Amino acid sequence: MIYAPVIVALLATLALGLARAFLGPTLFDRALAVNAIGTVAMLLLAVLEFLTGRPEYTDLALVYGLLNIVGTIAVLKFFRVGDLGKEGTLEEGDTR
Amino acid sequence: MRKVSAAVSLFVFWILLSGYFTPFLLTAGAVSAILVVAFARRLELVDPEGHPVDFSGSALVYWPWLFKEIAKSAWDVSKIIVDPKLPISPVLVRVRSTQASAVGRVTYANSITLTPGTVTILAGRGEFLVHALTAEGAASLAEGDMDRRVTRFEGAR
Amino acid sequence: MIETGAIAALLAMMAAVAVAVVRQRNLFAVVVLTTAYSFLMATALAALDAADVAMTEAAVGAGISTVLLLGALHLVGSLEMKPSAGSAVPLAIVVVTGLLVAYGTYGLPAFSDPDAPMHRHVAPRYLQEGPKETGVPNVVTAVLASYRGFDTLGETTVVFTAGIGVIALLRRRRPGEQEDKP
Amino acid sequence: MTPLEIVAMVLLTVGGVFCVIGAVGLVRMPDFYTRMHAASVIETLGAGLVLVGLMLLAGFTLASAKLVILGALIFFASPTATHALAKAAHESGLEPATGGEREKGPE
Repeated sequence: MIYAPVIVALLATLALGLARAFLGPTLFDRALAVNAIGTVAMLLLAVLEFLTGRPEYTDLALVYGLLNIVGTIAVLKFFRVGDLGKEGTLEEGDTR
Repeated sequence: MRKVSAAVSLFVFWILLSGYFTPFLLTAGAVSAILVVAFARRLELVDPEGHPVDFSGSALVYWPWLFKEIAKSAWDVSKIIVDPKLPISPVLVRVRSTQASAVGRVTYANSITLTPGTVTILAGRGEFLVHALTAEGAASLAEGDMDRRVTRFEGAR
Repeated sequence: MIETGAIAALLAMMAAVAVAVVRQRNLFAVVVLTTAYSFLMATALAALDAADVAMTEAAVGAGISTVLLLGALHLVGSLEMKPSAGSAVPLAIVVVTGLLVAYGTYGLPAFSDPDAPMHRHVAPRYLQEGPKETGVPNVVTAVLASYRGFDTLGETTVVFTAGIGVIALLRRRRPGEQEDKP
Repeated sequence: MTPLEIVAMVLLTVGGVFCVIGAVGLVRMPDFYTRMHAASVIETLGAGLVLVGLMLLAGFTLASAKLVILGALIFFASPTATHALAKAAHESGLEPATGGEREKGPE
């Protein structure tokens, strides 16, 4: 009862985010949408854990959060540098 | 000193995640925390940038203000999104940053990005390239209130 | 009730992602969509109370396999060729296999049936004796790390590799450190 | 329901509504750069309110502490990811749709 509205809202958010991930048009739009999907999945997971009475499993949501950023950075780094093994160009101070 | 504080934070993190207080598990946690710090030291990750504990005091002043700003601008952006006319006027602006250190600049750039309606695209020395959703958002950023607060945050260690 | 609805909605979205992945010709987009699929899958698994499987799905599906797929893309290029033959026969095979698998599930015990053979074999012993025999508070951890220790060693290797991947990705360059030119 | 649960439910629901608004923006906005602003509504106000609502329900427990860590993770990681996206898009030559004027100097 407490959780019903927020679960419905988060599921709707997931669906809308997926729509943007399908539509694109650029890779960045998709990566942005999937990043948002990761955040919302994390929230949904936390809520579901409270719903099933296991609030102590919130660690799982933490794993999602960490992987979400790793995935985003991996895709972007690959897109920019073309190879995950190489270092990005990061001179001291700069990013221009 | 920084190493001790890093190890203590990691140990507290372990306790929070585990939630068990048997001697074996507490010892295992302490040993893990110390090992991680030892390895991190070898990888040269425990430096002012990797574990910026010096800023904890001024963060307590800066963050509440930042939270308030985030809530305000998130509300503004939400109003724009639900408006049927979608009244946006996106602009790219250059914003001055007066922070001296890398941590200060990163804090300012991240604060801009966290506030809905403005995103830092490029963060250089002394100047950021910022994309703003509305011209008003860009103008209020150009007033430099946030910049001054971050500089104070950075200086007050 | 609401849990069942949420799981159904998640599964429907996963099906939509699967269709999008099949239709998409740009492999970059496919990798990104696969990540979304993994997040949805892991959430559905967590809603089904399989916390450890959800954790693995998130770590392997959204973490390491994204990185591996991107590595593969570096070698093969990122645009998929149009298939030369028509798709009618493969589609028919997939549909028939899917229906067979769905039919097969009717032979399984009902979901979370306490009298299912799986729950009457070694599970009671793990639940009752686990904490005493292994000294680990969490039953799943006791089974994975103690009763099935060798099995888990392989899994741990995967997680460890993912950790190394993280460090490699987020590593900072020191001032003065030379980048080796290709 | 106790008053606390009602407050938590309101926070959760409002947070969920902000998530939906952000996602609507993600679909409605005209180009990549404007969509980023919509996504950050999800990651700030949406996520923040949902987490605060859950914290109220958890009370002063380990679960609450984990939710605080979760919030801190979003607080530090999401701007980094957004900035990385923005920078990569900018460097790949994706032009933002601006209303005429570009790259004004600092006032």
